[in-house]
Amino acid sequence: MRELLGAAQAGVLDLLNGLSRQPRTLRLAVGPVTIELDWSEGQAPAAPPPAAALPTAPAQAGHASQVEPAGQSTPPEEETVTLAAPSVGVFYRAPEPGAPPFVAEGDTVVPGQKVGLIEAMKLMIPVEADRKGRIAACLQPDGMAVEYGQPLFAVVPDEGG
Amino acid sequence: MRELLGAAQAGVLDLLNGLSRQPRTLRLAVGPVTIELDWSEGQAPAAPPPAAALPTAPAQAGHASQVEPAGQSTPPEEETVTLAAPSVGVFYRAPEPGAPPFVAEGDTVVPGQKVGLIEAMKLMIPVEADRKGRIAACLQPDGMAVEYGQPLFAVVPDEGG
Amino acid sequence: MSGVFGTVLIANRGEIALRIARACRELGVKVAVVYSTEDAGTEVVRYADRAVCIGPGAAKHSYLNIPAVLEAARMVGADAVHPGYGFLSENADFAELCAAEGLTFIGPPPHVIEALGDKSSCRSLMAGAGLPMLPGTLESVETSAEAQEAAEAIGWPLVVKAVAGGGGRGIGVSRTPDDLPSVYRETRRHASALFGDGRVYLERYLSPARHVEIQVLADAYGNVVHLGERDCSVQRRHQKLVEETPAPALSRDLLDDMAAHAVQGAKAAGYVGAGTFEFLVDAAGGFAFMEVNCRIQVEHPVTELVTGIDLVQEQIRIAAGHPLRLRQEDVVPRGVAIECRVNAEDAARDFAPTPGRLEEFAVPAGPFVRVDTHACAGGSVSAFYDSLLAKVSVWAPDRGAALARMRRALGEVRIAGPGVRTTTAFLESVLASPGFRAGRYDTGLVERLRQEDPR
Amino acid sequence: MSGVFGTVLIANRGEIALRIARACRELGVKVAVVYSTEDAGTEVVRYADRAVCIGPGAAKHSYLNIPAVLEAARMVGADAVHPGYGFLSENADFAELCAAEGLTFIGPPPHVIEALGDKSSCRSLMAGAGLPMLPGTLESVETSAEAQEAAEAIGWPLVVKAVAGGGGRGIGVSRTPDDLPSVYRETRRHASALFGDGRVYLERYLSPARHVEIQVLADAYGNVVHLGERDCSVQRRHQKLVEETPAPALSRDLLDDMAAHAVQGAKAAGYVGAGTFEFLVDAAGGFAFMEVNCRIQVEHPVTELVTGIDLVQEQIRIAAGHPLRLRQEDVVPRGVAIECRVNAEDAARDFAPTPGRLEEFAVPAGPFVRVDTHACAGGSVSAFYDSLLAKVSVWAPDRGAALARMRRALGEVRIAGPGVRTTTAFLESVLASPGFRAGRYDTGLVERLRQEDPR
Repeated sequence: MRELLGAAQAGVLDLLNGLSRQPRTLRLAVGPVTIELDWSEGQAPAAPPPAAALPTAPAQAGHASQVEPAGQSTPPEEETVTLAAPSVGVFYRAPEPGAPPFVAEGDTVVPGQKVGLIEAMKLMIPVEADRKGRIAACLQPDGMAVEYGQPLFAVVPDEGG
Repeated sequence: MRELLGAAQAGVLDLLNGLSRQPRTLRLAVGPVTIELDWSEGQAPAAPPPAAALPTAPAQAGHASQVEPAGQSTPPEEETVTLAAPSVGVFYRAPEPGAPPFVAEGDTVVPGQKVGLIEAMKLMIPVEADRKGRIAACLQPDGMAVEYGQPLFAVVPDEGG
Repeated sequence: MSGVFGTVLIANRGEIALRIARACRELGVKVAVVYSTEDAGTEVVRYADRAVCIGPGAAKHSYLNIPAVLEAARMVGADAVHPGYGFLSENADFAELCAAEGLTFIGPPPHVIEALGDKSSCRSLMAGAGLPMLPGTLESVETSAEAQEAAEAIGWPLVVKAVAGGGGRGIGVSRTPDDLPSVYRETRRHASALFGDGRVYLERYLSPARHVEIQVLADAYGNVVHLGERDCSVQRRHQKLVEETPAPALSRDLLDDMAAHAVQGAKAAGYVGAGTFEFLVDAAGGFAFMEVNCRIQVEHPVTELVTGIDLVQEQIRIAAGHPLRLRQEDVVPRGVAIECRVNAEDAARDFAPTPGRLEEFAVPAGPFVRVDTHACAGGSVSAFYDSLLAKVSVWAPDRGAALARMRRALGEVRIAGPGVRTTTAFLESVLASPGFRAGRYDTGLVERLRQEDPR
Repeated sequence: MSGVFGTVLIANRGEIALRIARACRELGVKVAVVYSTEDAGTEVVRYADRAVCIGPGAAKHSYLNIPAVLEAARMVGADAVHPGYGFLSENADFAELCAAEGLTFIGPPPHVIEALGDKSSCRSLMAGAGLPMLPGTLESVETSAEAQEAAEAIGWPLVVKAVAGGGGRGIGVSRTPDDLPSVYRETRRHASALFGDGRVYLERYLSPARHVEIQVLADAYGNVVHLGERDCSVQRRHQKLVEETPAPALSRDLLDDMAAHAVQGAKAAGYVGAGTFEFLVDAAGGFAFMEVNCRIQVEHPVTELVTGIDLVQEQIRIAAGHPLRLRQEDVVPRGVAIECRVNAEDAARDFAPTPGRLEEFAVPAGPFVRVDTHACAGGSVSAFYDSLLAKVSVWAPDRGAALARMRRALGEVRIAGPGVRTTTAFLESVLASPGFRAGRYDTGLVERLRQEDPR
């Protein structure tokens, strides 16, 4: 009996830990198990905000992270994803000093297109676009030391891409 | 029974310790285990109970703690408060062995009325009612070793008290 | 571990209760603790085999409530009571009542506590045992006129001290003949209020001085060893903040001499258990006896770190009637140990206590660092009790390495909560001060630092 | 601390990264660490002065990614790299590339790592230095027929070992002539897969035996001291679970002899830094050289606890070109130290790793207990890396007290999370076993315990 009670308590705490939002009421019986949770809040819940995970930096390299979900009070902005550094090293925007950059803001890119270089221990590692889209911003200056996963470009994905 | 009660008390404490936000009401039955927590605020699920700090067991001695707020699905039960041990020691219900108890279940009591004794190191410490009401239950048997703050009686307060 | 107790009741709280519980566990002794409603959620209550709630937050009604503590001991079937420090630890009546109940009090016999707790009888006893004393009155001084007369013989500055005092409380300083009457009256009044005993005595005031104490262990058969010294000169209003061993910048001869006197004093008093003999050392290297603490000290970890001896376990063994296992030659201090007391206090507001909930609580760890604490994230600092949060102790082969280690350790302290401040930054400023770094400091150090950096 | 480095880059993770960071702090050296995206939230990343993300969770792309580590070192302006254990710690190429980049590799010179890492050249070198060897082939065995021939000279049982192996990996046991061909083929295949080098050699198999290792420190000027031994016989499939010093139930003569041989071996190899010479001891008290570990060991805390010497600080000083401050007579081990490895593994499911989120994470504390951990409540055990959660180490004046203390300490471990299991209970059963308690155990202990109590 005592053990059951302990299990029930632990159950309640586990449940609550597992919930992202605390309920208004929680009921847990045990003899053939009932669990009841209620989050209702008197009035009708507001329209839920669009589900959008916020980025944790450094983002997973090579994977785009959504960084700017549309604001609610400001006029809708373009949604961009970031292209992250595939290696720690020095970031170059151009193939050699003085040469024009691989890409400029406003350029459209296609998957696999070289958009920059990372030099790590004399190795030149290409930075490649991972989707079709348009370069909205270059986030690091030429010659900047970057870490793995650090955002390099903001890209507006092409819906069709 | 004492163990069960202890377990239930400990259960309440553990639960409360484990909760990040204190609920408005907590109900914990034990025989096949029910736990109910309610964090709802403001509006009335039922007639709101009089503002009373939630018990942390052992309760503040001499202060009544509300232990059983009205259930929601069961028919309304009598609301009781507990009268807690004013000292660690041995609890006696009667002034001497063989004598009738100070109070029995169903008796009405008035503030300051002696309802039991605690013997601590040969000192006899009176247990006194702290409000007008009716003894709903005696929660400890005669001769039981109790800790400070341990519930001794459940009392139905007299609304006028 | 044959022959120690079945169950020890710990009549204390906080870090020392947990410290004692750990010693009991290692000895295979069952652990019972008493606690107040305020402490219901603390670590030691969970740690113990049995925990008994004995009263509300106010110590008077719980940790100082003798009948309640004894009743709890009876309830759990304890064989012995460990009083820790503070609370009932130097209460001769309590020790006596324990004996009457068939409980072993883990500490010196009641008559020893009584003789050493009364500063007047203690000074007589120790002077008789040949310990060097500061000029002062052996007996208490009963009138202002008597005080004036005695003061002229002693000379200024001098200190007026409560006969029943100790641990830095009940002390007044007279700097000139003019202020003596008021200091005398004030101290009597305080002593009355604090200890229920208004008697005071006069003594030469040595300040700044070094505060150095000798740890002794004595068994019930007259064997006494010392475990070296602790320098506790870093004090604020007679409250210790930092302690270290060995005492830096004092000669080994002086310290050996002091230790020998402590052993002599313990033997003369019939001391049993762990005890501390406090001395003052003047700038010229002279030293004088101050008082005896009849209990485990807050700062005992530094001695444990250099000697490897578990003082609390030794206390328990001695109380169980075991003869000392240690001879003096077995006590071989090694290296340097420092303890810093991290208190929940605001150094900027004259070290006012800052009780509150602890939202973050991370203490140092890693090589050669020991932390004694009862606190945890989600717990709280109670306004009912002292503000000690954690004792951070380090060991190293030499003092330079120990200082570096302590700086590293204090840098790992992360304690935060609404309203909660800690002394960590202040301790760091002590460690960084040239006086402390050089080992040339005295009881005036903290005041000098506060004047330089009033925050 | 003049003359050590400005910034040390720690090319590791977990508890050892934090351990090294603490040593750097105490030496006044700036701390930089590399980390993978998986470790972004770990303690050492917060602790360091600089932290550089060098790749994703898979070690191959982060902690084993040499260009990324070197680039990070350049980025933070590191003077030296501490490789910890595992990962790049015994990679001669990495050590060489560090040198080429003007970085000091904190470890032995590349050619020493190479000579000792190749078991074949190592055995030749050590045999030449007079270390007792098990009968076996000095050179690698290139064909099954060659293996058969060598095996007949050595006798059964014997062990087939990868020349490039170490740390208990790349080992096969042949018990009869019949199974040799398959064991030989299997081990070659494994060696190829694990180390990219299929060469193997044969050696007499001594099992059960005691696994005892000698810690040495050597400077760049040919000075070598040893810091005593560690008994690491409590192993499961060649993975250590419990380590202690001194080695119980072995004679001081034997251990001194072993230590003298280790020093001899280190001198012969031109060893520099902290290193470990592993030996096997048979039931008759004979011992034989096994291998050298060219890095700090996981179990180094037990040596630190009895000697008071901070091995990681000594590594750093030696790498900075300081001559050893210690002479052999300065190394005076005192007392007994034991380490238990609390791993996130399920003993009931053949010690399968149990990665997951840590909802509760409380480790022991108090007198004479040291815990090395990087984990914390709210953190998690990554499936990418090893399952070590915490090293719980204790010190006591004697082995009985150390065992009692370790039992007490393990009793304070509270680790919980969905799916997470720990080896704590298994470690407790090892401590409680009569063989371990008596100090009479060998590498067969764990298997015997598991057969008694298969859970």
